[in-house]
Amino acid sequence: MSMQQIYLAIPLLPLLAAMIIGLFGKYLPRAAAHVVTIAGVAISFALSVYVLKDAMVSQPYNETVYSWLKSGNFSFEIGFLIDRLSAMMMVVVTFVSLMVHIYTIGYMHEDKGYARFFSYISLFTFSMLMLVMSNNFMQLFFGWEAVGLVSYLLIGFWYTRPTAIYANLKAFLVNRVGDFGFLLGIGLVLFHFGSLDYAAVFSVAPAMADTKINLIGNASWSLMTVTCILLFIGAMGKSAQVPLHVWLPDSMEGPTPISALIHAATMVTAGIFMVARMSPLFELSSTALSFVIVIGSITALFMGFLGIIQNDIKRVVAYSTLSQLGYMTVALGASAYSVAIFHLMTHAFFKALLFLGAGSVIMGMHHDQDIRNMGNLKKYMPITWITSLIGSLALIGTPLLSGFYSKDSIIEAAKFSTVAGSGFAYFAVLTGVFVTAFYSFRMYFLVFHGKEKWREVKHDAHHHDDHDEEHHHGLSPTDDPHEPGWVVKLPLILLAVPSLAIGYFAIEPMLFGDFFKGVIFVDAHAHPAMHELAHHWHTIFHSPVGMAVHGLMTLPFALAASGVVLAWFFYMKRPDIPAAIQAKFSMINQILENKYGFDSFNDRFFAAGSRFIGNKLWQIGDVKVIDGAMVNGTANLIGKLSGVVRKLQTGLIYHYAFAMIIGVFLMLSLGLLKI
Amino acid sequence: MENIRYDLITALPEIILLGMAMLVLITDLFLKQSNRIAIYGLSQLGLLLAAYFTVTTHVPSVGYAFTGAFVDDAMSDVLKLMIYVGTSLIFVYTRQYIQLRNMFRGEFYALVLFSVVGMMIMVSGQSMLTLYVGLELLSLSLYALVALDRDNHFATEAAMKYFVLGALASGMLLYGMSMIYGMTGSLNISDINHVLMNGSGIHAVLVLGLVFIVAGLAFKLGAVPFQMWVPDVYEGSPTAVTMLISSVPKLAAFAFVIRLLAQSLQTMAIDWQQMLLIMAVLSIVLGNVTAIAQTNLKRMLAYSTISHVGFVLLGLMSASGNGYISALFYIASYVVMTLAGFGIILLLSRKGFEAQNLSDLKGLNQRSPWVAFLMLIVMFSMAGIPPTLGFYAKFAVLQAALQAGFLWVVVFAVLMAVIGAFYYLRVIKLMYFDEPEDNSPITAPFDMRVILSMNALALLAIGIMPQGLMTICFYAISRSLS
Amino acid sequence: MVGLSHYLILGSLLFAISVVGIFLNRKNVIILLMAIELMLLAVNLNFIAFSHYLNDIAGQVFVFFILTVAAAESAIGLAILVVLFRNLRTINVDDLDSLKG
Amino acid sequence: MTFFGLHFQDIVFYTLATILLIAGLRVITTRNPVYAALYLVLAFFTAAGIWLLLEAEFLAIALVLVYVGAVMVLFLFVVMMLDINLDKLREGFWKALPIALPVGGLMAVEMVMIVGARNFGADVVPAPAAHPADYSNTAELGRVLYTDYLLPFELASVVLLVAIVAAIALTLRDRKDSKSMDPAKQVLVKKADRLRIVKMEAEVEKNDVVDTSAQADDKGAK
Repeated sequence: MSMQQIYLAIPLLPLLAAMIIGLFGKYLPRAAAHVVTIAGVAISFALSVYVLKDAMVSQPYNETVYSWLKSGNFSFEIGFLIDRLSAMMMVVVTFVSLMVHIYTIGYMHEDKGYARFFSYISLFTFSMLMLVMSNNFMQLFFGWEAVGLVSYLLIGFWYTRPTAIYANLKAFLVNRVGDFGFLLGIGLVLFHFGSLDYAAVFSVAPAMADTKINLIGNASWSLMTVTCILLFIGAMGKSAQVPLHVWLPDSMEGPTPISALIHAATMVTAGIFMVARMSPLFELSSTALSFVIVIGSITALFMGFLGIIQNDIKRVVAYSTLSQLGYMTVALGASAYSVAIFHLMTHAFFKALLFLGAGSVIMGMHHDQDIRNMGNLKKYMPITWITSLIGSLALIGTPLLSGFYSKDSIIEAAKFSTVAGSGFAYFAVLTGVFVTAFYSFRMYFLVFHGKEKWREVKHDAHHHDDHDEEHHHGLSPTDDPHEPGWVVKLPLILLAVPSLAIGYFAIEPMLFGDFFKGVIFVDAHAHPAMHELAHHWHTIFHSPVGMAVHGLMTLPFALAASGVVLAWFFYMKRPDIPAAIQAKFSMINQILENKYGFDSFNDRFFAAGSRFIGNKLWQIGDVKVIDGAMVNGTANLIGKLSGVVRKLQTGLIYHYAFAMIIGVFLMLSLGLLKI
Repeated sequence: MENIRYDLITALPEIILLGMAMLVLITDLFLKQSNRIAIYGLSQLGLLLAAYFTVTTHVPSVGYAFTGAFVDDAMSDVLKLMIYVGTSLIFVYTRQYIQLRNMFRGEFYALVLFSVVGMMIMVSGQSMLTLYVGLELLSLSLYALVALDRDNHFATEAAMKYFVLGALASGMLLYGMSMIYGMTGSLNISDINHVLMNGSGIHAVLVLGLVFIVAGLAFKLGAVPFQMWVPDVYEGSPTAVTMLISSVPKLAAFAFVIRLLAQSLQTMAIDWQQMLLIMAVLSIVLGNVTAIAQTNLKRMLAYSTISHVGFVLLGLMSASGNGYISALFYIASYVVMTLAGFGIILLLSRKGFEAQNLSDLKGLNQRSPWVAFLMLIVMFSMAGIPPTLGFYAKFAVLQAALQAGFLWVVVFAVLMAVIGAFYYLRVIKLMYFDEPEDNSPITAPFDMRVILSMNALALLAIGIMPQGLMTICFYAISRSLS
Repeated sequence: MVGLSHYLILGSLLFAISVVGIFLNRKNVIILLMAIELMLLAVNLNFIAFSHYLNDIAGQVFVFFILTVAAAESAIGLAILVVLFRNLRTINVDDLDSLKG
Repeated sequence: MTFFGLHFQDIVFYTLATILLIAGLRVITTRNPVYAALYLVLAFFTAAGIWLLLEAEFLAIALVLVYVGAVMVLFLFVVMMLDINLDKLREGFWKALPIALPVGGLMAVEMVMIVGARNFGADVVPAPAAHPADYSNTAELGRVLYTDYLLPFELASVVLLVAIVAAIALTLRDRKDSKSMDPAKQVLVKKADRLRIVKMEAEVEKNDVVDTSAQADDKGAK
């Protein structure tokens, strides 16, 4: 088997499996659905690992597999560019996908759409692989749209609510805004570079660095800046950066395996991957990089705040994902592309782990997603507890765990970056560390520790205004939650391993070795962050252990630790101690209150303050402005417009004739005016 | 004598189809209901023979017959072949439908064949007179076909609207033609072009004629603001007739536009470019926006047609070889997509039940995954999602418009196409994620299933390998337009 | 002295009258059909006037065909009208609005 | 020959044009469709007169014969056949007028401006030379019709055929109470449709057997 056949087999096997199950699943036994698709993805994964090993030693592969069409100078081709970047992405995608496939056996076992679901996630895997393996913009866009489409369809998988026609229009429109920018960017590339092939474009790019174009009127713009910003707008849509992030929390309506695979580990990181792939273009425009870093830091900080106030377990993880995507974007803006990809990889593992853990909790709680109804689950679901703890620790950047290496590198990169806006970015990512630790452990404590709150609540006491009641059976007060079977636990354990260790092993080769040599291009002179980072490594840290030890004494660690402590204090300590004290010694309570005025200060200014900020941001910024005015506004506008235009079609002949006459009259007037 | 012989050979496909139409009418009188299937066979045979003679008499050069009233060039032959194939598919798809609705009569097949002859004349007409008579032959047959289901009062209403507005549009077209005739003293397409090339003619009068001609053409195509008949007629007509109206006549209308605007009024390109541009933009906006609010599938496809016509106009508006090629490519793709789309509607219809509401598609995936998959391809193609044919068609048209320097129009069209994708995806959502409202089995003849599958899969296949169709379009236009 | 312009103006006025007739008429479909006949008459007048002043017979030939086609057209139009009346028991234009939106 | 500075032909033209316009206006404004049809007839007659001025004799006569004689009669026939409530037919007329009139007026103004004297005046486009005395408009038309315009001529016949087929297909229906014969069905009749051969047992002269069979026949008849 030649390498090209292997490359072809990797995406085509999941496609084949998806087609078999999608078309004939009805006629096959239920078990066939997972057997066929898992076999497809597992072989893909094995081959991907082989490809990665091969890519470590051999030259990048860049060939056209199929020539779609030639039109003038342009040719559209299906081709593969297999270098270490894409090989690594392939391994991550197939691995997480494999885990999710296995997990789905347990998660969806009661669902009627069992075969359909497997078919879709395999189809998604195919699309995502096509995206990362692409060697040209056209195929990239194809994969881009395909993953978006599958995601769009899967969000609606459980959408049994009687929905109005415009229900999905919102999520759809937001992504279209991004795609529109992306398409315009590709159009500019095609127009000015005369090719859609990465290699060709990148080789011409440096010569075009100073090209100016006229867009509106005579104002001239730098071609590179405009192109890069347009491409990045595409990334903003797909990777849910402010203000195009509103679709991601809503996507949590979909089944949890989807949230893990698409909305955490793979698809949403496509934007990050794309920008890293385009590093030779982005390096030519500091303006575009500034734009990137500012958008990224806003996302990283403010989306974290929103995570604090959520009570739906999946939404907490979703906002955390948004925030982490912001981190990656900051790294991109700081020209630390390899750091962004590094964080992408570690994040894929621990966030998939967290999502699958959340899914396990949801199953245990009989589809109740409200964390206020949980508590002390560690007693009933030990594996879920341990793995979730590992995921959370990795997320907040505990030294030696994978998240630590990637996140600290991002913070360092932001510190060393010189592009405009990097100061704000540094502040944002630092503050973000505290916020991340706070909401992660708020959730962790509420879910796994404390009182078994579902035993107290009445079931009609809670309700989700935006959830389908049908799927929220909840746990009755007398029942114990049970941990699901091995098909659920196995992926959790398998994902916990890289969450623990991948950072330790991968940081040196990926960031400071020549893993990405010839793949990612950094202009060290103009954007020195990466260079400084490497300098730091070689002079101070020397090794991953050194970095971990050093990390214990830095500000991020202190912030993370205080976030955890604060969360513990407010959600473990406060709820029972004050109640007990209040009951027995009201005097002492008073004194304690005074003595610990420090606490209420803390509470008011840190916890309540950040909660307040989060609430306000959510209400005003997200719900009203972005969601309400911009997205719903546009959707409503189009909907209303549609209704109004529809009224023009009165059904009356004389109105139709009148429209024709008016048309002729106007055209005639126009024609005559010109004479 | 040589002359008349050449004339007859050139028009042989038309003559064969006319003969076959009359044969169908006469044979029908002597057939019992159970043997009526023979007229179906005769009609298909007629198309096959016509196709055979179109291919065998094809020469790459341009030939004129009937003292210059009729032209045989590459474009006419290519378009005629497309029309035969399309009509043949229509016959296959509609057979069961009209049998179940008491429309399986000789008149149906004869009228369809007459309308095909009308289209062929429109495609080959080289004089305004021939073009007009061809247009009327087509239109009159269509009016009658719409009303053929006599007891259906929706169909009758649609026929009346179509008739009145259609007559108004032909009146406008004729008024425009009279002005062009008055300015050039000729009815012949190439003569008119020669006269105008010499710079004679008063511009204002020519513009007057042009405006009315464009209005008449726009009506046939269904471009805003001459589109009002489209949704009503699509919805009201029996689906078999809707399928006919929405598909092959657009090919003829395309040729009509090429003959009148690109060949005879070539010198006035600047004037009609502007008109087409406005109509294109309005059509794309109105089609896409209004389609969102539709609950009737046929009506939704009507608005989708309007927006497709907008894209075709974008190609034509470029007034360049590339523009015409891309417009031809687009309209050919449109016909393939539309046939497949309506074919699926016909497939889902049964006796006493019209699958014409969007809700009738609910849960189609559970009823028949294969049909749902075919519909998925059709919807993807209409939305212009790669790698389907629809994507490439849109791409070609936009590229041509971009080359002609209409950057902002292209940007706008892309934006609207993106909005338009929504209602196609809504159909997919209904098919794959909703529970079916009725679970009755899908009954359709075997040949229809097979051919419909091939039709829908062709969208994918040609989308992946568009070079062949593109070459044909290039050949058709480059050999016919100097 | 009457010139070509007189005939053309007459044609355009007649054309305008018939066009107004089509959208002024709110009740009676038959009047619509008559307005269409009037419109074709205006067009014919144009063609004949041009034909005369250009001294070219082609215009008259065109009119010949327009007359033929118009006769066929009105036959079909009236047939549809009869079917319409049978189905709806009315030829009121306002009642033809079940297809809309 | 001039009257008050006007040529005789001019007077004829203006008279006919005025009648034509008034008749046209009445067609679209009159309440009763029968009157409208009759005004349309008047319009055709005056138009035929104007065509005579333009030396299109054949078409003028064809207009009267074909149009007035056949098409308008068809119109009148349909108008009479349909039982129409005349009272409701003019509602909404005045409501639409304020919009219809300006649009129609402006359109007419634009068209008149273009086709007016500036572009087509008598001084711009001179009257053509008179034809020789033996010139026959009909012969000339006939000559080109069957040579140069053979194709459209044949197509026109197809258009008429379509009209016939369509009109019959749309309006012909079998009346349930009619006792007419259908020749096509008569021709198609086969022996088996009319004649039934029943195999019977040979007659046996036994009284009781005859009685039972007679009873059976009676029951069958009931």
